Amino acid sequence: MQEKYYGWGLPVDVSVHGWQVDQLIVVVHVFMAVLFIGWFSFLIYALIRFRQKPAHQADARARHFKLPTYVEAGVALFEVVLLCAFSFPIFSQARNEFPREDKALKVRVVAEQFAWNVHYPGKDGLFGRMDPKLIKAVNPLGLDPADPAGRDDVTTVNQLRVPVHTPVIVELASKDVIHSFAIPVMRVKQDVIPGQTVRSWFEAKQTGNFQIVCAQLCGLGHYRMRGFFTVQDKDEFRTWFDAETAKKTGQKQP
Amino acid sequence: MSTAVIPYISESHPVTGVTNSKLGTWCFLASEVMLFGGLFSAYVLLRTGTLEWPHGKELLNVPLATVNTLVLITSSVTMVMSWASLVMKSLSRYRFFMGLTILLGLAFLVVKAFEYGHKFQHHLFPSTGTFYAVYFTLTGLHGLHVLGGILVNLYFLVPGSRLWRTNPEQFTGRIECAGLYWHFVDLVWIFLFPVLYLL
Amino acid sequence: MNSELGSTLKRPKRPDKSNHKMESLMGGRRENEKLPFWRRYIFSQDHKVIGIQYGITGLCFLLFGFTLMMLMRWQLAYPGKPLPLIGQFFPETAMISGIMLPEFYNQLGAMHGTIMVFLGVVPLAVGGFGNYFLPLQVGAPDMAFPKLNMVSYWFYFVGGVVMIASFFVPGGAAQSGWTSYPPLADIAPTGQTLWLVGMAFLINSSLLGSLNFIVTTVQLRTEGMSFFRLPFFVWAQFVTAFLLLLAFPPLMAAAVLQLMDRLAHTSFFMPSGLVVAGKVLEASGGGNPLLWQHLFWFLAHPEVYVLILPAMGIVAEIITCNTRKPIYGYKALVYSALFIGFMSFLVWAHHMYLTGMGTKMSAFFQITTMIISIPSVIVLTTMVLTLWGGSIRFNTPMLFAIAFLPMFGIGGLTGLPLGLAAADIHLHDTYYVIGHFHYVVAPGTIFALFAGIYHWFPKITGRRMSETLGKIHFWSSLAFINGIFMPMFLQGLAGVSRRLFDPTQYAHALSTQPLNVFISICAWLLGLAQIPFILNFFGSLFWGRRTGQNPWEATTLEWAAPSPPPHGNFPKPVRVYRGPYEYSAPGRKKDFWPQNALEAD
Amino acid sequence: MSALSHGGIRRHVRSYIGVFAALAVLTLVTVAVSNLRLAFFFAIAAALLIAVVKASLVAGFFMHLAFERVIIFVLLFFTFLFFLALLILPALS
Repeated sequence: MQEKYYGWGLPVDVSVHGWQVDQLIVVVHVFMAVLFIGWFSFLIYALIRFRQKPAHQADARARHFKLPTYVEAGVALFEVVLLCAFSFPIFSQARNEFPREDKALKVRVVAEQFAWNVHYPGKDGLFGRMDPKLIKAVNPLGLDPADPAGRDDVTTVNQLRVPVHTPVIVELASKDVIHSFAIPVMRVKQDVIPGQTVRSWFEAKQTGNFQIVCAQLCGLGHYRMRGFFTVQDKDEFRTWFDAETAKKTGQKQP
Repeated sequence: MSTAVIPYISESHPVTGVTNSKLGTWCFLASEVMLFGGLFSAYVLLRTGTLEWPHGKELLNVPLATVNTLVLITSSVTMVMSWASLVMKSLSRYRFFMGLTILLGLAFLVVKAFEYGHKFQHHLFPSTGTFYAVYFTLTGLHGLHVLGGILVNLYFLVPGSRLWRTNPEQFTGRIECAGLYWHFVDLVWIFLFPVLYLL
Repeated sequence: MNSELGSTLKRPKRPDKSNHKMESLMGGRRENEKLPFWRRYIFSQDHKVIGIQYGITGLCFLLFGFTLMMLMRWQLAYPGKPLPLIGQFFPETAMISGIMLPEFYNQLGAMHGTIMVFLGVVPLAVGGFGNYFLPLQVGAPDMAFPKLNMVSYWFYFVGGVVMIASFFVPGGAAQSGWTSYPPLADIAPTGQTLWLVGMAFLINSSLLGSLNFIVTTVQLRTEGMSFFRLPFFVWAQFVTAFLLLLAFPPLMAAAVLQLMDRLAHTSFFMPSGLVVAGKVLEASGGGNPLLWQHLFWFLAHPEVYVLILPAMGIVAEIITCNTRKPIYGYKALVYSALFIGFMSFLVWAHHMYLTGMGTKMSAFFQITTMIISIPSVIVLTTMVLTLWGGSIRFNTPMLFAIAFLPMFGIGGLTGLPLGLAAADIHLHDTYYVIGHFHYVVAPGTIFALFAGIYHWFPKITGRRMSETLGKIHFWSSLAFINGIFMPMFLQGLAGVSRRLFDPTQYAHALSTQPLNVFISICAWLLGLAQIPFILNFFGSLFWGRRTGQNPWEATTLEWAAPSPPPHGNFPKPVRVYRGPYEYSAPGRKKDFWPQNALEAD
Repeated sequence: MSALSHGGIRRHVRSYIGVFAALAVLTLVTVAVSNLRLAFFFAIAAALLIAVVKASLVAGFFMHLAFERVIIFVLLFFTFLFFLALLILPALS
């Protein structure tokens, strides 16, 4: 089941907006291939034709070539196209154009040395207050029990479940060092700097089990900081979420 | 020490118009500008990053620092006077002004030491807050540069001046370069003083 | 070692016009022989001896950095399996009965980067070739400040010793990557402090060195050597010296700040409220980790141009010499190098697109990154057009120089997707980045340095290196080096992130594991391929064929001095009459016209 | 510079005393300005302006930049440009 997702090139694209990043990567690589093959074949031809032959002397009169200056201008022009037509719009979409709050699922992910703490706001849609001093093994996020908003919050470790075809807004924070929240199949990557919270967003278009990667060296356990990213149908997700809320609120009423 | 004969040590290059040591000193000062540029960039980033940044006036002794600034400016003047007296071919006046420069530099360091001691007594260390960390690091590194300048000047005061008898031109050039460095150190303090103490 | 003064010194006939006096030049040389051994070879002030010291130490560190990489490749190819043969010799803190520990892998990774960049390639390219050949090609008797030059080598040497010593302190060497991002670097064990102290020495060594290069190039050019008659190698070293002079000090400032963080418990880079391993960190907080990234990359991007510019200089020399034809577009090449030097200060934040930077700032840095790709294209194109109409000799230095062109081409082109922020989202910190910069540095700069060694070995020692061993070394290194770095692009596209101790933990990395095994085998074979070079290098010192003053029939000034040049370089002061690359000038018997040859001969 | 005529150096020495007085006065001025409790932006602008004036006095007369050759200015121009880039760009992002 894993094989068809991953191979030696780009992994499967599960994100609704992932095709834009893939398209840019493909366009750039075609541009690079055309440039390299043209330029490399010219090099080989020049090497073969002007190799040292008896009774042949190099001629110092430098023939002025028109073509290279055109090629260089063409390269510069195409780079402008790459910037304005592809990179600026895609990057600003990823960084600025967040989906509407009411239509999206809000999640908070707090990275720590070698695990992802996932924190759902629960029915009331409000995240409970967090306090570093309250952090204990059993309460990795340091949720304040006194805060009513936090009572119905669902927290999991390394398990990010999202419904399909629903935009998800992820609020990222780190407890200790710099991590990087990355989901290769969703074409999402965002450095998580301690001391700041940063938001990222994505929308899945296909169900399945995928993985969250830590893309920034964060210590000796960096390689095993793997999170599971599960995309489920809407109703399947709701039943899971209700069960978790019941488990959480159930504990509250004695 | 045998070195192949290197031209333009004491007479300036016909085209560029500067001697080797002057161009070398200005390159070194350019790298020092970038060093303090890095530190000032750290100050700007840290200050714009936090909301509450204490005003220097409340935490630091401004009158004492003002006196210190005047001390350093005076040492700059005596430094350039020591060079001018060499141009006027009088070694004794050079020694007088160079000695004065060294004393003023030491005075500056003594005032700094007093300031640091005063802070340490009140348990204000670099680790107490970002403002103090920036204050101690910037003024500390500047202080080390002042100390380095004093050591170079001390060398030129006594052992270095033997060169005056054999090659006065080269010795004057060396004092000019030591002067360039000293004025640069004063220039850094001219920016450090308002940034840390007054804003 | 080998600078005995065979040539008899005739007293020059014409009276000395230039202002340095002949007698003291002769006196300088006789005086140099009377120096004790340690003053003539250890604490020498002769730019040639210092160049050789830099070169040999740089090559040793390159080999040491290479072995670190070969250890890493074992762990990446066969994670968790004990290292055969030498595995049991490692201490418990590194390997438990041959099985590598993650912290030791991180140490290898961080020190491989640091040693190869700061202790291997830059000292070899700038300290070795620059120190030896810049004064010769400029026609100067020595560097402008010989004592400063000596101090710069010994600062570098101390920095190197401190870096090696950091392996043996408790907790091991620096292990937060060669970039040492805080807060991870702030809470790392004591090896990180030694890394910072070592870096401080290396920074000051490069600073003193670059000062010398600038003053020598500007002030000590011989008569007739105008700026636009300088060989392109001198231009490349000149621009590199400016990059070193102005870009290194901010990293010195950052190292001071991180040392304060680690030793005086300030928190320049430590934000408030950090919780490490369950305990709240008692640092005062208020710091910003991005401050280090800005200061570090402000240096590190000019640093990568410091790595490539001398290589371009060496390749330009060798290509023109072996095509027997003037360089195509000398002025365009020089202006491109100057423009690269200028722009390299304004592109650094393209390493930081994903740190939460706004779209306006990332747009600015994307534009400057695209702009800086243009001069590199111009440099490559002019060098290829130099081949047109030439009479190309395929000796070993020329093979390495020609191979530099396509390899640096791949390195440069693969920088494009990384420079575009949108594509960088997927490719940031993956093996695509590793492939990109290694293509620029390994088959790029290091091949150019090999070319430089083969090309100038006759000038340094008076003997030639063997062509057959050279060609074996070339073709095997070219094959294996591409075997290592080409598959990395596939891994990068698959999203495999860098610095992973055990890639098989991730599904998308597991699918590329066969590539890892192939890469590792190529890496070890590349290690074997260096043996012919090492034998050739040391063997030719004693058994290489003796050569005269100008075996390659080149035109630049270093070939006007005897091989090896004596102290003070030129027996008679040289005067320059023409540009650096007057090959195959029409109507002349010989197909090369040295810069210092009089009009007649 | 060191080949100045005797008269020339006399003029220089007089200018040094003048510059010294100006620097002392400006130091007192900048302290006085800081006590005026100006709005934050004006306080910074005033302090930096005075500091720049003092710096150019020191650089111009004591370091003889006013009489220096063009090569030093080329070096300082690029250094100042990169100094500004390093000072401003990190804070903007």
